[in-house]
Amino acid sequence: MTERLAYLWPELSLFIATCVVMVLGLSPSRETRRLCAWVSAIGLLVAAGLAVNAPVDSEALLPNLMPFAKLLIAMVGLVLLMLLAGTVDRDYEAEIASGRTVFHALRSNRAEFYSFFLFSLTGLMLTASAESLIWLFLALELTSLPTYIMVTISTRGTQSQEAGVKYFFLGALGAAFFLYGFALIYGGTGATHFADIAAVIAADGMNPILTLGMIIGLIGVSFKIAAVPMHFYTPDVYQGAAAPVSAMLAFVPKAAGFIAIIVLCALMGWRYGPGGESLPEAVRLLLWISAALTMTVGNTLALRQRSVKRILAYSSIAHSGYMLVGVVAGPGSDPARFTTNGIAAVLFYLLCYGFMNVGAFAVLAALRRPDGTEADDIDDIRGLCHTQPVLGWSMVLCALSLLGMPPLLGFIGKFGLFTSAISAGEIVLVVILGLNSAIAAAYYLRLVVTPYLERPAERDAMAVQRVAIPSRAIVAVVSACSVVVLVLAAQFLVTRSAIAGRVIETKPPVRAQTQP
Amino acid sequence: MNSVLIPAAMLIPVIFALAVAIMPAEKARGTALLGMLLGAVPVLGLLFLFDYQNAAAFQFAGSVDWIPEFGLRLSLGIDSVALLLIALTALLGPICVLGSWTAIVERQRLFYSWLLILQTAMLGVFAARDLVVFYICFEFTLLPMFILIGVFGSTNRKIASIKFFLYTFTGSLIALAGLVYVAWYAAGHYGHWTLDIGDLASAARTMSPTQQGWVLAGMLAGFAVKVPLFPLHTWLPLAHTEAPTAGSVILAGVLLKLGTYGIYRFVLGFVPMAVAEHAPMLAVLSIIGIVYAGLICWVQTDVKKLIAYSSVSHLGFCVLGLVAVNATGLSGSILYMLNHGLSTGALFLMIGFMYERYHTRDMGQLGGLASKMPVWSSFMVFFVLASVGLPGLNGFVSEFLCLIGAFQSSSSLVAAGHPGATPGALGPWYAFFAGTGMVVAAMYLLIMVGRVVWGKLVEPHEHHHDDDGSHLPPDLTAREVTALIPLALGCLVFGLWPQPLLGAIEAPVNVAIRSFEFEAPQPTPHPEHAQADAHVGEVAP
Amino acid sequence: MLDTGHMLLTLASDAPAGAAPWWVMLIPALPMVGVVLCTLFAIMGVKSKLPAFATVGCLGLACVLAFAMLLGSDDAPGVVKAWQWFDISWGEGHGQTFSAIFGFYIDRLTILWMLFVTGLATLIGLYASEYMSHDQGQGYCRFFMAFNLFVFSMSCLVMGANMLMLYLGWEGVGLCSYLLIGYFYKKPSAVAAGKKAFIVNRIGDLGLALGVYLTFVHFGTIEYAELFASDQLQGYLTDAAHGHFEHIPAAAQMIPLLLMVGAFGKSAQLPLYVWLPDAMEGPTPVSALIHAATMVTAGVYLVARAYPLFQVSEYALPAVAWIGALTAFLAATIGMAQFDIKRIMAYSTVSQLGYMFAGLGVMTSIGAAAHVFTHAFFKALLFLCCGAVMHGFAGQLDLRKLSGVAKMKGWGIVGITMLIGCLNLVGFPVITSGYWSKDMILAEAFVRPSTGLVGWLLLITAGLTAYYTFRVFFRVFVGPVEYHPGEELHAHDDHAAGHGHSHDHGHAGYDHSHSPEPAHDSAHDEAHGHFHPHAPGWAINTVLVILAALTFVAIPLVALNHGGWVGEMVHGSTAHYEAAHAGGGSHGSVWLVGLDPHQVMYYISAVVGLAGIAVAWALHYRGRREAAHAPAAEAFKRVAGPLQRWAEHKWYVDELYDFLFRNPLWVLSQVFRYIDMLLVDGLVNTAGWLPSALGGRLRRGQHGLLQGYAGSMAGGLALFVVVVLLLVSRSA
Amino acid sequence: MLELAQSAFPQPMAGVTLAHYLVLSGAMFTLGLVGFITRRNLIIMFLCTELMFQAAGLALIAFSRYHLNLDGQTFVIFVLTVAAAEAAMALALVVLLFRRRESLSSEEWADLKG
Repeated sequence: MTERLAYLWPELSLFIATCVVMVLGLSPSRETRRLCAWVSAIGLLVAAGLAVNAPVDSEALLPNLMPFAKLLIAMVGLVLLMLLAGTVDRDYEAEIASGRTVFHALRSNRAEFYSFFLFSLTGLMLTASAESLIWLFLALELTSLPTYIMVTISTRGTQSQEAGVKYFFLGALGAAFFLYGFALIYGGTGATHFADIAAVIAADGMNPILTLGMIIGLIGVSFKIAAVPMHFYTPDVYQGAAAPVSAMLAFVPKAAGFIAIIVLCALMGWRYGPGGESLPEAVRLLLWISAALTMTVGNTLALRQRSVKRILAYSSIAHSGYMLVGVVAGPGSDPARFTTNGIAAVLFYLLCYGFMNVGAFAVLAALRRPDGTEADDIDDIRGLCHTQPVLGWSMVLCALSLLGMPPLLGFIGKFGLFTSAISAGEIVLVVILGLNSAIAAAYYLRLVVTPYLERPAERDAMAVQRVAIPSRAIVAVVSACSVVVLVLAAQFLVTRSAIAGRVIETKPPVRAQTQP
Repeated sequence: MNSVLIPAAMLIPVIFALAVAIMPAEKARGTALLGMLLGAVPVLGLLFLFDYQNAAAFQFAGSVDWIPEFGLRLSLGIDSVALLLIALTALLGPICVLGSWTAIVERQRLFYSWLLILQTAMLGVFAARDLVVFYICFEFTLLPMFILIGVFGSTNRKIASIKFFLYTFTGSLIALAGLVYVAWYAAGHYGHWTLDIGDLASAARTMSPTQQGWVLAGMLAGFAVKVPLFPLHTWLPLAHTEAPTAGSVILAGVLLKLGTYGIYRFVLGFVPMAVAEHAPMLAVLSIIGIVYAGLICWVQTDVKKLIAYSSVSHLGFCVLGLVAVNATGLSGSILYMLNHGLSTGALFLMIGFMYERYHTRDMGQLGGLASKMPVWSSFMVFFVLASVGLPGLNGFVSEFLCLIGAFQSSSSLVAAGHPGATPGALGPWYAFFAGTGMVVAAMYLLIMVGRVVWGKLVEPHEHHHDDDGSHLPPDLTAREVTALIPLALGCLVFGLWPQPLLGAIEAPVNVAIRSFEFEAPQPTPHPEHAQADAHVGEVAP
Repeated sequence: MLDTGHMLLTLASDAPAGAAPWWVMLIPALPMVGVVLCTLFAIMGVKSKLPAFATVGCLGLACVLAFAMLLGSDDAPGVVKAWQWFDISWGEGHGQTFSAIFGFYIDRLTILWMLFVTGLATLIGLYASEYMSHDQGQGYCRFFMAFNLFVFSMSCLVMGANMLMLYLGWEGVGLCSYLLIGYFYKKPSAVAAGKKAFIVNRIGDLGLALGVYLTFVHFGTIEYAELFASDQLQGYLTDAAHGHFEHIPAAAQMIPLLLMVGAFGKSAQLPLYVWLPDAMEGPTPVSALIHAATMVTAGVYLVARAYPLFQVSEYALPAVAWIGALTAFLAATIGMAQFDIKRIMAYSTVSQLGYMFAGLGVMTSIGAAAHVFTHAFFKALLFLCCGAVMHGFAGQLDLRKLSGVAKMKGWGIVGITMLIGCLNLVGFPVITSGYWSKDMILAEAFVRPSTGLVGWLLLITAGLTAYYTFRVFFRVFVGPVEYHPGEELHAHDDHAAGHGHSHDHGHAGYDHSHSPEPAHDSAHDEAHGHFHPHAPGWAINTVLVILAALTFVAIPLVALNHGGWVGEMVHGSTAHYEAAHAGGGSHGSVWLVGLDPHQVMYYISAVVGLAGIAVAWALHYRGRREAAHAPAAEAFKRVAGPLQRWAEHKWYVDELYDFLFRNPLWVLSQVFRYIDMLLVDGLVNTAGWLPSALGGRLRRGQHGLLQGYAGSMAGGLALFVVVVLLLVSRSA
Repeated sequence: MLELAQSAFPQPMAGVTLAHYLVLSGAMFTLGLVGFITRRNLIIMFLCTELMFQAAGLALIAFSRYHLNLDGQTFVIFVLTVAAAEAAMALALVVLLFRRRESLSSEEWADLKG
């Protein structure tokens, strides 16, 4: 069993960093406390390094998922870390520095904030490593629970607390759903280990309890990816939380959710239906309807928003819908090939989405109104390309990429979804995806037009300023550059995704026909 | 060595766009003009070095792997059809800069840099040998045009630009689905993914008629919007009326041709059986467009809107020639793309010059400009006549060929032993009904000329030359005339001597029509794709 | 048509076309040089008569070349190619190449036409140099540029080596017609007339274009040289000669019907004649050259050129005959009731064109060509005379307001030449060329039994023609001297200003009547000076005299030996249908009042013509003198009553067309416009609005209440489970 | 649910069948859900989620017994742990919220919407 530990070195490294950060944060020395962020970064870097060298788990359903997912998580985690820096305790530390107050360990939140972030990433990585239902459940909860706290303490305003309470309670409800689903899956198969479950399903096929469990479990996990019908919390929470936390929420739980969904689907395998290449009909229908509705609901709701964070929240819902298309499509007949492998397309899209979405939130995070509140209204970014060219252009590029404007990264991602879904014969879904991209263009264009083409408001008291945290602007720029630069490296990323998205088909054990 | 010409033609505008963006605003237009002219130099090289004996082959080809996983290569190369359209694009570029010289006063850097980027994107569409490279450029043209309309347009610019963007974007996303379907099919055919247009075409032709029909529908959703084919045309008048002059020129001159080029290259090239089957429907739509839009022109009061609707009408001829799928029709259509670019582009330029002076396009407020602007009026009449399709000018050549193409294209005439007929599903009646468009075109364009150019001088009430700030003389300046002369020469020369063009495109046209020489539509699909058939069958009514 | 079996139907152009000398290309090239020169003059701002002289020089040279062509011609047609215009090939076989050269096909018909086209153009150019002199400067350049362009286009039309060249010229002359009719572009009526001409012609052009398409599709070529020599066509002709029309494919029989539509448009025949009278808004030289002598005969040329094609159709030629005759009659009736002398001439042109078509229709292409030839001279002469009057009297054209012009000083030549022109138009026996050419048509019309009524119609028309022609002459040129200058100053404004005259007083009652009647205010007169009708100068007079002389020169050319020289010219061309039988005139079965029509018609038409003149004399010369204020017209009104009023309003044909075509189409356009705005665009906008509306509706779900969200989630879960299970169980 | 369970597992357990457990579990889950939706007090709402968790736990144990393996029971242990962690967080959150608004009604927190 200990050799299994080798797969968990990245998680362990993060965990160790977490513990260190938590302790460091209690130090009365300002310099020591400052190390929190650096230690977190080192932890992530180490995790990334370990993830690259992680062995391939040949027994898992997705044997090559772990290295890819963990590396991705660590890289995006680093970016998020830079973004999260300075979110909490900024004023408190400033007061301490100016001598107006003294440090009190109970009063300080910073260390908790970083360590919760690392916890959450640990949970996310563990999701990718999960090999049983119990593990999956725990990993998902580990991913989510810290984020509830992070949302709540991310700002000192009541909005964050409202977001926190909604997120927590609805999250608990969602967890109850998928837990019950998991229980039924266990009931249907008599196993919690994925390999066992897959073997049972491969041998005996689906049964009603199992189907029901899968449906409830998938819908429950949909909470993490904010898919219909579990999407309601998303805009409120994203708007209430501080922009860096929103950025994290749009990536971390979503990644966890998608990995969980992919794993759950992989348990059944894409070998049903007339072509023998789709999920069991009930599950396929569920995901199909969910994908179509999620895209549509997200995009249409985003149309009439003024709050940029809400727009991005709804866009986050819509993007989940796009990615679900890849899940419906499945790994295809030749999983090694990116073009037909929907799972690979989802993983790649997750990567694209991570960068472009973080970039958009980073622009908001790097701005503040003169009264200290966050920039959120669409008017706040009016003419941003003229007042803050770097941030403005980052916003424009990220919005264009989210829009799917060729040749930016978002387009490549969407193209992968197109090819895989068409390969799987899901042409109607592709058309819905296309139409939804067009609807989405309407509001993404606002995010392009407002900063770039419109004149900045007259220099008045409401003009936004850049916050004094350079790392946030750097994140914005890095993300914006990555949506351009990664296009050139697309071949590398695409082949990695294809490898990671390889799903092993479980062969039913050879045995005599004992069924009555 | 020669393969650097196309990348050079595409890169020079981009480089200059960046230069324009960082230069002082007052130098923007000069730099942009220089960029356009320098960008035209490699195109001249293409024109001279092109091997016209071998015009159907893709020349100056070069490619770099980009995403081999998709079979995606940055692959460029042109046959003579693409060459001519590239030449048109390169010609219109500097003219647009000249035409905007004084019209664009504010935010010049923004304007000219996007104009240059647009140039690159358009060249890319025609030069692409890879499906996705084509699509990227095809889609990317939307953004510059969106900005040109949305920032530099007139009063309703926002609605117009958004409508333009969303309408065409929606269509092309559905087209992408169709194109990807073809790519997937071809992957099954070859055993590996390829996005090379030539490979895709030969694979796609083995699809079953049902598959071809659906692919046709998908691709048309993108290309027919762009053309625009009735009833998908309503974005165009709005976009044209609101766009700045250069935007209109490019829009009419090149962007609409992306649609017809797409139909030529992809619809005809990929799904000939479906085209053969649905040609009557497409032809009827084009004819409705010709007559319907023509009649609408008649009752317009806004000159620019009138010309915009006339584009809808004219492009109907172009599509009609395409679906005639014979040598005359295709040649006519390809020439139509060029000729419409020259003459309608010029008309928009003319109207722009007028608008700059009078700040109105309402025929009720303008009239008899011949007595005040004789040079302008002469050019206007000239280009209107080119647009009407007067023999001896370019419009005639293409219109005539499209019509005779439609006339010939009748299998029943072939069966009746008429030597000049070609296999096809159209026939004399199509030519007749489309031909009424010639009459209608004469009607609305001459009425427009009659009101704007001839008659008693009428100027807008608030028009005072002293305080309009533009400091333009009443009649055209040397700069404006310089912009018009190449277009006028093109109209005249290609009207009297189209044979060089016809000769140049003969080979690709013959290759294109050869793909229509199938026996009967084969009902049995490719064995590997029985499953695909099943999927398509599901959605089929 | 049944007795045509014995006719020998072969073509002179059976032999493969040879090569024409290269210099015939100069004939169209020279006017093009003129175009370029005039454009340059316009750019340079030349304000002298230089454009006119350049034009006359170019055209004169072209005319000389046309004569050279005549002298150098032999029987075989020749082709000369300037460059390849179209060449699209999709196979090796016959008909699998659509090819058209930019080149010229020279046979005798071409030469005949080119002779009078270039000749008249030169003369009228000379005339115009004076006539248009008030407008020297840009307008002058513009005029001569279009004038040259017209001659170029006409040359292409006539000399073109294929139907596409014909089409090029066809629309080219239409363009020039448009530009020249609308020459006075500040005058709304002129602009409208130009527009009308172009648009109506376009309808005809559509027919022509379709005819060209069908020709290509059916015969596989549109080059005359190949077409007329093709075995296919020869075979049809043989069938047609034996009356076996059922052996000829319907497509081949359709071709002439389509070409005919084009011809009717250009040559102002029913139902497309309506543009020609309006076209008189143009300067008179234009009316003379384009709308009387040359362009409007293009339709006749087309039919003559494509005569073999017309013969293979059972119905084409009879249709041509009927349309021609009806047009001739209708236009003559309208012409009788008009007051504007130029318009009368215009209707007369329409009427005479009807004769020509009737002539073609009854298979006397020689007669038709001869009539084209003579008509070109005398009608140009008539128009130029009218123009001289108009020029001299400030645009006055109302025959009620002019009288005794011939008696005025300096107007003698105009009077005499006018008389010659009128006599020609009437067909005054023996001494006029019009008599001879018209006779051929009339006689042949009676020869064709199947078109017998056509002959009677034409005969009646001949009488009407005589009446209205001399109505003009007796009214305007003889009788007491009296005139009211015109109010239309377009032709005169610069000139008037130059002489210190000003007619621009803005009140319509301004009256320069110099009649004995004390009908005007002398103080008024003193204040504004006297109006001096200015007599034509040397250029105009010279041209008039030459043209008058030419009408006499034409007599032997058309009269001798059944068609004379013109007959020979036609004989050696594609239009030589009559070659086999015209000489004999031996259609034994056909008789008119017991005599051979060819013989008796000389007398009948003379009598009819003279009778018409007599009526005109009685009503408009004698009758006018007896009662000063047109009691004759009153008398006529009593007799004719509403008929006359209807005729004066041109039988309300324009109104009818407006009612039948233009107005419904306009309403339709408006309907389309609103459909486009509301329905088509409305659907698009709805599609765009839909997501937004959906989003608005869905926003109600985002009410911010925790319980609500939880309820929705739970409900959604339940719904999903139920829906999915239902769908699965249904499909299972 | 009963029929569903029996159809899947025709073999009855002694006396009390799996179906009974499942019905109970389902009822508990539904009760929790209904309570969550209908009650306004945040603490009660949280307790309702606990009820739902325990319903799942009950099902797990029943299945565990049915399948005669211990996986389900192991799962329950972890579920309890997570539930405890959630409870800690919930209480902390509730305290924080109460300090802000002096109320535990969930309806107090509806500023973010649209």
